[in-house]
Amino acid sequence: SEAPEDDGPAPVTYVHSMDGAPKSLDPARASSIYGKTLVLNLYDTLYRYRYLARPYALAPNLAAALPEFSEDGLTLTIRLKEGVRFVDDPAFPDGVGREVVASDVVYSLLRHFDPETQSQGAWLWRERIEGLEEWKAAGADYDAPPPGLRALDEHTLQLRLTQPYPQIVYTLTQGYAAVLPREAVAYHGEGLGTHAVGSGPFRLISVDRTRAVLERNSAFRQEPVSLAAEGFDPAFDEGLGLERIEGRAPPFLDRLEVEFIREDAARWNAFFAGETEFLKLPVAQFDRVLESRDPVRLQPNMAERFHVQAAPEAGFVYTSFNMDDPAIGDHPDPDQDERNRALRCAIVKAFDWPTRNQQFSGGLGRVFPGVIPPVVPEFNPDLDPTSITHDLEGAQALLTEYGWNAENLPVLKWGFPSSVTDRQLFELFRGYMVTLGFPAEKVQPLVYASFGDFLRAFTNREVMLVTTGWTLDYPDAENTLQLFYGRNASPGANNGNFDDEEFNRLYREAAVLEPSPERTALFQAMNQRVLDECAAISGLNRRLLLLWSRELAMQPDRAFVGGYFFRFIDRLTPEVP
Amino acid sequence: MSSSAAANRPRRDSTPPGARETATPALSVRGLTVQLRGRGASGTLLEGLDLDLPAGEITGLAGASGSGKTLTTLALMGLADPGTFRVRAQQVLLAGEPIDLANQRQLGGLRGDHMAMVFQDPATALDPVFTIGYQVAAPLRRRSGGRSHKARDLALAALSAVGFPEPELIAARYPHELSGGQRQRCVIAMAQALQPAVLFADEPTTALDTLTQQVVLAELDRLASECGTAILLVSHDLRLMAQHARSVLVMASGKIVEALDAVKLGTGARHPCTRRLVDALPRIPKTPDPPNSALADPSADQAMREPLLDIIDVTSGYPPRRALLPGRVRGENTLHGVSLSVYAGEIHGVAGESGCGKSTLARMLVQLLPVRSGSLRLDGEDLGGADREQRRRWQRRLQLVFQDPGSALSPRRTVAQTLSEAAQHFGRSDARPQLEKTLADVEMDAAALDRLPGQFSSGQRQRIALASALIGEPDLLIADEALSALDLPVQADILKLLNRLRTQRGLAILLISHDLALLRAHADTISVMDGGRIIEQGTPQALFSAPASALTRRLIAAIPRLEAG
Amino acid sequence: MRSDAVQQLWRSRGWRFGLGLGLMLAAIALAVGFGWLGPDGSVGGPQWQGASAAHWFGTNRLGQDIFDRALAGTATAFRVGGLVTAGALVLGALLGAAAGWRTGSLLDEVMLYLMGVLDSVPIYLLAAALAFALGGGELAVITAMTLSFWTATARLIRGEVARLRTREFVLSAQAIGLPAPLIVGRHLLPNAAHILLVQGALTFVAAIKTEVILSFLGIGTLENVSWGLMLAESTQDLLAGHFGNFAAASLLLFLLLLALNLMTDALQDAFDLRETAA
Amino acid sequence: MSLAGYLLRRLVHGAALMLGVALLSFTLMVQFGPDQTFELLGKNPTTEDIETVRENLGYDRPFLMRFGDWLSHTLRGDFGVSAANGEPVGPLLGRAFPITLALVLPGFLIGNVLGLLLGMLAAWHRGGAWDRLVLGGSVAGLSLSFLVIIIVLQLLLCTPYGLNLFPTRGWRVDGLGSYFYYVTVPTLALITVSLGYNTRFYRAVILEELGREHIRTARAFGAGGGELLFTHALRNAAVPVLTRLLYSIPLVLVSGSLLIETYFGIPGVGKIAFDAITSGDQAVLLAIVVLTAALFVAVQLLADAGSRLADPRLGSS
Ligand SMILES: Nc1ncnc2c1ncn2[C@@H]1O[C@H](COP(=O)(O)OP(=O)(O)OP(=O)(O)O)[C@@H](O)[C@H]1O
Ligand SMILES: Nc1ncnc2c1ncn2[C@@H]1O[C@H](COP(=O)(O)OP(=O)(O)OP(=O)(O)O)[C@@H](O)[C@H]1O
Ligand SMILES: [Mg+2]
Ligand SMILES: [Mg+2]
Repeated sequence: SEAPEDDGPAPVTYVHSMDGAPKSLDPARASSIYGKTLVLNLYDTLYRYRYLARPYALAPNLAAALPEFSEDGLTLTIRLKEGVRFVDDPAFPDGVGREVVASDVVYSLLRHFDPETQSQGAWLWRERIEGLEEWKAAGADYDAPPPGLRALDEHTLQLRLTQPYPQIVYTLTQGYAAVLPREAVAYHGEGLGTHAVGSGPFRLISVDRTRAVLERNSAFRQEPVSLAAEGFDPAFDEGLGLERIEGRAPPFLDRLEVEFIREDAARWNAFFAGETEFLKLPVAQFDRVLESRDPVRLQPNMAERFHVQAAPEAGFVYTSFNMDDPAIGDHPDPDQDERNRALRCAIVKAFDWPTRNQQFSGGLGRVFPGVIPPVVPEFNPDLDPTSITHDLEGAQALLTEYGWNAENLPVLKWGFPSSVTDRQLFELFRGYMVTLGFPAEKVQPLVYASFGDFLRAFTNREVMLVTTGWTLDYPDAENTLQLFYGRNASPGANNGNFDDEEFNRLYREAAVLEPSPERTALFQAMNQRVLDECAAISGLNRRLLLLWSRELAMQPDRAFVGGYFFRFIDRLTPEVP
Repeated sequence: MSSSAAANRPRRDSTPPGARETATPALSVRGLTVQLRGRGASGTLLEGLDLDLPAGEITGLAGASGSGKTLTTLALMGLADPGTFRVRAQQVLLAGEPIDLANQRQLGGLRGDHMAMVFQDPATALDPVFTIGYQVAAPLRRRSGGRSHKARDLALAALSAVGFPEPELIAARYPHELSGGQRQRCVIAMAQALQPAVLFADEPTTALDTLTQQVVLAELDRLASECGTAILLVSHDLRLMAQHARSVLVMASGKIVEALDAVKLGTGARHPCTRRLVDALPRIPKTPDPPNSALADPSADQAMREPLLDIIDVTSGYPPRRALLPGRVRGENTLHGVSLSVYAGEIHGVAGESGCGKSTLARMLVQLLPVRSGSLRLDGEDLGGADREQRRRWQRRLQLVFQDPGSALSPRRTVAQTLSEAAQHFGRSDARPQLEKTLADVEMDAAALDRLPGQFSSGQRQRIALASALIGEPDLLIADEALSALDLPVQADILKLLNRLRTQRGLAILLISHDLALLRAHADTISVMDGGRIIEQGTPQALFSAPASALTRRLIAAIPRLEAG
Repeated sequence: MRSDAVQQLWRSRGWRFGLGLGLMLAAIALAVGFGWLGPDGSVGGPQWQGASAAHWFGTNRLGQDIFDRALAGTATAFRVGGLVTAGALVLGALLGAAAGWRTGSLLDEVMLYLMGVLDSVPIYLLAAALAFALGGGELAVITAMTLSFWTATARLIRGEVARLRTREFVLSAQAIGLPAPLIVGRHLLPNAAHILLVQGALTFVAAIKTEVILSFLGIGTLENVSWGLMLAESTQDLLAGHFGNFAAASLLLFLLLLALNLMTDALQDAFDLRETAA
Repeated sequence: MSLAGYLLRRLVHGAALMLGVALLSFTLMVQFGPDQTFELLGKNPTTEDIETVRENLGYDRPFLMRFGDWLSHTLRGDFGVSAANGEPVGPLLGRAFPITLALVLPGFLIGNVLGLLLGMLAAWHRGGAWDRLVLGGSVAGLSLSFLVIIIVLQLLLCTPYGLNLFPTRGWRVDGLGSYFYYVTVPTLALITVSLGYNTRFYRAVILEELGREHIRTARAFGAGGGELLFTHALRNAAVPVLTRLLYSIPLVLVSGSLLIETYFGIPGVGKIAFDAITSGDQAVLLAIVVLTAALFVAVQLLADAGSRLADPRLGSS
């Protein structure tokens, strides 16, 4: 009933929904997909992924071009675009945003190594860049940057690596690598968790635990879209209305609202009632929405209103055995060690992945053997599926062969943080173990009140069976294989504490290699080691069903760093106020 | 209140004031029957009651406890809970107009203006959160249909009519700021203001001490004579009737068994129920009578005998509240230098106004309260330096019986449990025969042993309490108003028992009571207390013939007598 | 127990119905405890089955029989409710009586202070804190609820003991020199038994209700199947049109609460207790 | 006792209470509370990183020092920052509090007024048909879990499975219209869950008052039903009613709003508390606990003052 405003067209608004809320918008601390999504829209990174290209391909963002590598591959030189400005903010003298320069990038990366920062992304560059550790030890003086990370001039940056790091450019697309001005840290301090002083396509208006409101950064650089360059593939991207952004400069939204709705039911209700325009569909709803799963097709009444996309998650879920636990893992006595291995293999065989996929991922996920998931180029679709085949007889035979019976089977302790789904997963596992021959009371839950407590427990190697998901940082199998590298054992990401000499040797060899067939061969050999040792029950690459309103021209993507597509979103029919 | 109910009201002007005394009674009831619902004939509580209340007179309604006195008044007021009782009557005429006791609407319209009632307990009869002025004026305002200054003026007039010299002051107070007698007078003031045709007064003075009793009854007298109100005065104390009523109705088991002139109460009673009530009254002989005690004149004897219990200049009081934080009330002395001697085989009476410290004295004696100064001696043995064992002996030799039979026994324990607990504690046998014998001492059946206190009448309960005090075979029994709550006939029974025990065993009794007449009749020595001190002491004869203090004189004067004063 | 009150109790239809229902559920809980009823831990049946003769409320996401799980929830409810109630009553009766025996004493002040402190911490927050402190799970939930709930009983018992303490039968017992614990134990607490009975029923109800909400909040019992857990699961199922979890858990929950509330009601009526305390 | 002395005592009491609450919650939530360390660490932390984070979090310092520090900050009004997003707790709660108040107030008021009226109806007709109806209804109401009520109401009123009239979540209030839009369903839920308790409470209180002797006196002098109920009974019941009303405020604000706000995604105190619970955000939890205790102290004072006003017997002692 409000009088329409006559001054200018209505603002183009889009209401997004996410299934969780960001903890911090400080680029060094935004570790969740939720935080990173916002960070990538509020700040600039040197590089980004192309909007539509699959497999993922890199594109310059704040950088003018891809880096120039030196002959030995250890020195990178990166040119920055000129005239890019931070948004206006009281952090700056007279409140006006200044230009983004190379020293800002240096500052933003160095910041991770300042103990004050409490960075969560430092591990991406630790021991990779020359002089970083010394710089930190010397007291983290930003005015005396380490030799490996320097601004050559206002718009040129140079990185010197300690050893070849083929994934370095990928790391520069991450939210951790977002560029922020030193003034902002000085001015806002801890407040950066809820403030943003960046140069991204949007600026932050407000954020709390339920929603964030962003507005177009009107000073964002004008870079017309070329769909072809962004990797437009008619097979995937036709019919979404994407053509309308061709040749126009993002962002197209005046206002971007992001609702954080953790509860599945509420998220679904809000979407269905039109309060939000995007939804990561809860698994429980798959049946109500889909007419068919292969190919994924909506029911007609849904299809009238929504687009759907089944997007593979950039990561996988798996359960690792704590190899430090002599009851199930490595054992000094070679015989017992062998029996333990047999026990692990029997458990792996008794695990019914297809049912698990059906029940918890709506049958859309992809079960794969080993730890190289389908989303990385090194994935081998022809791998022997024995390890993911439900084989109860085989498992029981294995137990009998190695002398395991109901009396001498160890008590299995399955750890999980307090949540309904995690509890269901436990019941599922217990069910499988009971059919394998475990007495029900020998499969026990190990409940932790918070995820943090669970983390601490398995970081302290206290949990026998650790079920986690790994979200990939970049599309490269190195990122998942490091999960089994001995040096990364707890407190590192190798939470099963798998420490296999052969594996470690192969890993060290492959780590410095550029992507190549021989590197892929090394990766496959490592994967085989994990399979042979039955070090993990793995794995499932889930697929997310993303639904969005037909009024929107967009191709959403949650993978890797998730947030780059927002700047390309446009409305088909401008909203009538 | 609807207008139709108003139309039903008999108009109070219909009877000219002069005609009242001779003409129709203010209230005439024929065949009032009240039954408990759903119990048939066995639930009949009142049966065919006939009743006439002449205007301007006080009519007495007496009867044993449970005979139906209260129920009669409630039924006539329409206040008997219709869910519990079924009320019927052949005919009820209020100032000559018929009313229907089943018609709640009509009765609701009559209450206040035409009938009102004063209840027993002044402590709870008034709404604690409204001022007296508001409450006295409330019925007047209802009558005039809203708030009016006239109501307030009338209320003040009524308050001054019931004898408050400064009615504004009283009007501004809350009920808790008044004494029991004052409160009861305020309720009467409400009646005074309304001048109802009929006023029921259900034991209006039972909860008051004898001095206050007189003041309140005088107001009722005035209300009857000056406003022409017909008053039904309910009481079990015939002495009050004799003094204030014109005629007295005696009830027993839901029926009126006798109606007689108040002046003839002492002599004319014929029905056994009435006789029982009359006989139970303590008599105050006109001439000095022989000493109460079976022993020789104790005053002559005392000089030679050692007292059993010696209280020498004792100060005592309630303990201070230990406080975590500052600002709490500290303990003060309640007894200030009390001295008293009790001899074996003697009944020593202690009298005094409410709050003078009688119970405090009793509690101090059984070591519930500390002796702050002075000393206590039992058979010459000082309690001051007593060890645990001595204290225990002391506890056995001194036993206390409390006032309220309702709360004197642990309600969840059988009589046997109660008795054997005491017996064990004092190292006496708690064998069944022993318990039975003790019960027999208080004239109770062995069958009582397995019952719970709730299954006895108050008189029986008091006897059980007495039995549990006696089982330790004490030398001194302290009875703190142990008789006050009982019917006079029951009271007399228990006194007989006590008298027997002291002659048989030489038991000494400290009999605490505010009823001087009772002490006059039964005590060997009387001490009068005031403000935590003993102000006078002597034989009953001496005390009554030559009271030394003003308080004693007042207490004696206030004793009600059957012979109309 | 007053015999008239007991008689009135048995005349009350609410009491008889509530007791019958409660006993039936208790029998179910016992049967589950003995392993005669309830789920056997197996999974892998067809998921999301509708109601049928074999599965009265259908099956859940894991293909388990929902009704079996709801029955198992009965055992959890009785265990959690029972332990909390027992703990709260014992603590409340002992500490309340100790405080009421000497109102105004140092002990009383300390008890009042302690109760004040515990009452000022909202139950969910206390439960959460304890869940973290004790490592989560049923033990934490039971401890938290016991710590929160005993104060109500203690206050009532304290009041009742303080009231009875000045009664003459207590003074008599004291006058003959009975030691205080004996007096409290023999004379005072038995007289407050009706309060304990009613408080017991109320605490039971509160414990079950709170457990449901704590489970939903993710800090409830997770070692065993509980109605709270099922309801929490059901919030995910509901919009997919699977009502089995919700229906089974909320139905049994309602029945048990109804039984307890009817009994509480009848008890309060019979013993003339009023919930006028805040 | 002088007024100043009384106030002083109250203040000392209140301060002692809050100190106790603070100590208890600090011990539970911080000393034995969840370990934030590992949530603040990146994917491949070193032991040195772990040390740094623990140091930054102050985990390596003795308990009393940490408590003292926290206390002195709190006393200066500084509640620290939320571990969830680094936002200062003060403004965080300051923003949430009015929302919660606006959310629960209508339900609280209506629930009580309705409960009072129903309670009076039942008490007046004690044992009668109305009484049985009201009591039966309230027993049924008591037997419903808050969670079940919320789920059903949301299903019926906010989703396409039901009437779909109201929003399922959120709080975007900018006027009376939108206020009603967002507040209706939570209000209904609050009323439903509280009505059973309220009705029984008010019935019991009114019944107790109606049973008093002075009511009989008032009747004997002609007072009618309305006057007895609304003047005598209600006025006399003021103390328990006031006490209950006041004491339920902290509970409604924190515990009551917790479930509602979580389920309806409303950014009030309850939601913040919930998030703090599930993530172990100690600064926020502590602030909420201590502020609740402060609220209790304030409520106690108010209840005391109110009782003194309402009951002349208390005022004069
Ligand atoms: N609510 C009730 N239910 C059942 N019986 C009752 C009830 N109230 C009174 N009675 C019975 O009615 C009879 C008359 O009681 P009422 O109160 O009129 O006695 P009373 O003469 O006033 O005695 P008292 O002198 O003790 O006051 C008694 O037998 C009593 O037991
Ligand atoms: N438990 C108590 N704590 C503090 N003071 C008390 C206590 N009991 C009585 N008092 C006070 O002690 C004084 C004496 O009371 P006591 O009970 O001895 O009077 P009494 O002579 O027995 O009166 P009554 O005839 O009314 O029984 C009174 O002023 C009373 O207020
Ligand atoms: Mg009577
Ligand atoms: Mg006394």
